[in-house]
Amino acid sequence: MSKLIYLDNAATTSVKPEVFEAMKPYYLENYSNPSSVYSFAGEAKKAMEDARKVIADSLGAAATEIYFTGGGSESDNWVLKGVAEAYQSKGKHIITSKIEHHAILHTCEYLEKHGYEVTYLDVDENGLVTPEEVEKAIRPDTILISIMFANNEIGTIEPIAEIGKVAHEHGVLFHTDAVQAYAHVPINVQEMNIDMLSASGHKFHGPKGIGFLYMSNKVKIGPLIHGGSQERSRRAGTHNVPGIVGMAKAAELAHANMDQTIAKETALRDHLIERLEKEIPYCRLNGDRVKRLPNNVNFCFRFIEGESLLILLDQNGICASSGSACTSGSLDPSHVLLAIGLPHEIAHGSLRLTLSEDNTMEEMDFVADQAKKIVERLRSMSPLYDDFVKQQKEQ
Amino acid sequence: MSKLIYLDNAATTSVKPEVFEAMKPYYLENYSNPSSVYSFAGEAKKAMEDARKVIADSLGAAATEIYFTGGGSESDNWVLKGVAEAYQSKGKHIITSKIEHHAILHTCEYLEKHGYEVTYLDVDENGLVTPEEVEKAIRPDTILISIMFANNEIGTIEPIAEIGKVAHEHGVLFHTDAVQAYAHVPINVQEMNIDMLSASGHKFHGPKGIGFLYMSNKVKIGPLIHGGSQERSRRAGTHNVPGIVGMAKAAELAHANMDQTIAKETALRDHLIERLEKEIPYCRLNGDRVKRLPNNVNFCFRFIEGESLLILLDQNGICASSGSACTSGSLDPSHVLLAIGLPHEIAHGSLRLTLSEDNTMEEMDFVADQAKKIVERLRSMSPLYDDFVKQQKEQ
Amino acid sequence: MNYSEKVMDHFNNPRNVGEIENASGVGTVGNAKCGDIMRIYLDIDEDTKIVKDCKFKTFGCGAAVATSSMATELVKGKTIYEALEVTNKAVMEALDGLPPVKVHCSLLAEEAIHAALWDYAEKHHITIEGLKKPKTDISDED
Ligand SMILES: Cc1ncc(COP(=O)(O)O)c(C=O)c1O
Ligand SMILES: Cc1ncc(COP(=O)(O)O)c(C=O)c1O
Ligand code: FES
Ligand code: FES
Repeated sequence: MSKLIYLDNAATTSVKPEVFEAMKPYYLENYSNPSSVYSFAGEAKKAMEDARKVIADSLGAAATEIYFTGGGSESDNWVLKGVAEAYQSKGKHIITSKIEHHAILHTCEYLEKHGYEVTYLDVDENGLVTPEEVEKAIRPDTILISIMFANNEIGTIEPIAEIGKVAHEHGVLFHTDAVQAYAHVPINVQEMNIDMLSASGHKFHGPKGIGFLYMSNKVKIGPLIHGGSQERSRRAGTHNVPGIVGMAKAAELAHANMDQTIAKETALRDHLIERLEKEIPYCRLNGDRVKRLPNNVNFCFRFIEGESLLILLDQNGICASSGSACTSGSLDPSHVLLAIGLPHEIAHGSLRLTLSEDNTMEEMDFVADQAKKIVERLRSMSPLYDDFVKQQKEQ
Repeated sequence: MSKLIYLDNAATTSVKPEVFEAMKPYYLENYSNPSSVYSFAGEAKKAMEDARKVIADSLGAAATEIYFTGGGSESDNWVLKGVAEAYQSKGKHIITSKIEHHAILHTCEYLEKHGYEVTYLDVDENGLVTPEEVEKAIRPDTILISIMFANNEIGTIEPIAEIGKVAHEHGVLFHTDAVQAYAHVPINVQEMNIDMLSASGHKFHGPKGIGFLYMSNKVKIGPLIHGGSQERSRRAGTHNVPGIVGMAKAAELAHANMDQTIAKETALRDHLIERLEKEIPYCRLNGDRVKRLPNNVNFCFRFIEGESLLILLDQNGICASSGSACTSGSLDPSHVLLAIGLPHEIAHGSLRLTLSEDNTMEEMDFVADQAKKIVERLRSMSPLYDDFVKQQKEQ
Repeated sequence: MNYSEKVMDHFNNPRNVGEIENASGVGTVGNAKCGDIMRIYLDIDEDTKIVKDCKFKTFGCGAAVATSSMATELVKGKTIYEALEVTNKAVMEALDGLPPVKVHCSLLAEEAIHAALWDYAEKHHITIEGLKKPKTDISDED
């Protein structure tokens, strides 16, 4: 098998050819700065405002509620720091969950050093936050609830509309990090009671280095990046027009075909899950079986370690991950797997396979075959497996 | 004249075809996330580290001192807020100038609201900050001096090496916003005593939405964007690989041809300046005549207003600006022109023409011809000009 | 992956994987921080004190597997006193180096050998000069 099988779409996605074509003229021809006044800049400006409308429409929002940023991490940082600063006279308490992305968690830790208090909600064994737990955590000084739409490791989709409802009943702002969910599953900010939502272009076949923050007109926060008067003076910096146009094209394509994509991905996902569960003993599917991103498969295989598994998959042309890409430098086990209650040694053996509509059933079968062989091989080398087998015999 | 004459290269530049070609494979083929562990991601990672090296070399810095950001504004914000926070135990005083870009000035205002004190140095009539003034402003609690390398409106190049020397003699960190200077004029961070330097890709024929911060290894500041462990845990967010590769390609091209480009631009610039000065009465060249970016022309024409001038130039296919693009939404006269001592009514009539090596002498002549006609026409409509002519006659 | 060719070779074709029945000494060490565990079996000649055979089992990253493999190669044929000299540095050098975050993995190999030697010494009521009682968790070291 010489073709690459890319199963790390939660880390990043390929840029669709149509997206690339849409961006192209804004590099080479209409390269102007959309803030300029001459007519040449009008084309770039119009393309940018059309893009804003596309994204706003996809969420049921107004165009004036979409702010372009440099990516999901920037959007997350902006929300947390912006709300913390703007609403501190109301209070200094923030509610989030233990399984958020580090762009949320590390920003919360930063705020804790600056006198804010953060409640990190537990999740159940499938990674679900409950609206009841959220409600219990709300205090008079709570200024923000930030719960991710879908988890980037285990794919669990949170009960966002219900959490938003609870937030609003208590007059608290509600943000959701939808970096993994936007353009993958339907989202409506009105119906789901969302005040702010972060997204990142490269997670849905758009370009890297561009994202957006949806922010309801009722939210009043200052910029994270001060300077020029772009984005109605709330996010400075020359507009990344090709990036904006590309991201909107990707959003448009995703929303036009969302039903089919979800159906296709779900079929691929479920086939892969079924084969792995059936054919590899001592494994565990992580994340909720039903409330789950259509493209996420996440397993723990007992007695083996994640990196070795990844190297061997890689040698067979399979791109996969263990934990998330941005923490690959670290030795710590995934905070998400620990939060759903896995012990350390099991949390170390996780495998995340995140599909796209470009994958095929044959690929799923090849991956299942390979995973089976590799897990067997690694177990035959594992002292933990030895001990386990001996214990079993003794009983 | 149907061809566009683009003279707003200080607002943004066209992406060079070679730059676009360099980026292309990282959109369509090697789209991986460089933080991933499989070998497919190795290509993207290598491209990124090669890019870092190119940029480091161009400045006489080490590769570990280059941090990729989302642009010049982000770099500026990061430096100011990062140093303010990390060095507050030493003091809360910052020195900058009155003619900085808003990415610096508005961030300083933000810091002033948070208990920091900022000294905004005056400049002379050519926009020059003097090392002596900088030295006089240094106090025991001064933690940062931030002076731009070259001004984005009037093109004046500041005595950076000398200011850096003063900073270091007093043990104060020195940052320069080199967004307009980097890849346009030679810069060596060692020789020029620069601790931190901001740059933005799209100002030198690279892509928009990508920039970098050079930060000497001796500087220890926290991130502006918290999250994943990218950029050695100092700037979170999935790497914008195509942007990084494109920016480095643009930097490489610019540095390979810098002498010729400077010679060519200087010739174009001086020809245009000469014709405008000679043929249009009551005009004033803004900015230093010698210590000046090779691509900057900035004039005030008395008795006329900037916007009308721009519209008429635009109708003749000439893209120019008055003040900077990012303040085009505002009605205030340029803070830079006020700082060099121009009265309000003159500051309103400025014209900035910023060239690139792609411009020609014919274009300069065409622009001079048109500007002359347009200024005459607008003056014939101007009550101020009427009054002035009458006064002249009376004397 | 930033591994040298030698590391990849030992990872893909690990030498001496397995266990030794009735081994003269067995050592198991782990690093609680990264969760990895290594077990080394030694078959030692009673008279010559030469390591006749050495096998391992490892639950760990690519570097852990490769260092286990290399360590067993280095120890084989040496006396128990010479085996003490097989440090993590020696293992790393033999593998043409490891990425900085992976240096601790090679410590696991050194410690596992020491643990197996200690086990042998205890069983045979001898002392091996220079051998300290090994830790079962080496994570406090890095
Ligand atoms: C001197 C200077 N600093 C900072 C910036 C901000 O750069 P960017 O718009 O790429 O964020 C600009 C240009 O807009 C500039 O000219
Ligand atoms: C849930 C979630 N939030 C935030 C981010 C950060 O997005 P980016 O890396 O594009 O800044 C990611 C992806 O890395 C993510 O999966
Ligand atoms: S009259 Fe138009 S801006 Fe003042
Ligand atoms: S990461 Fe722990 S042994 Fe390699």
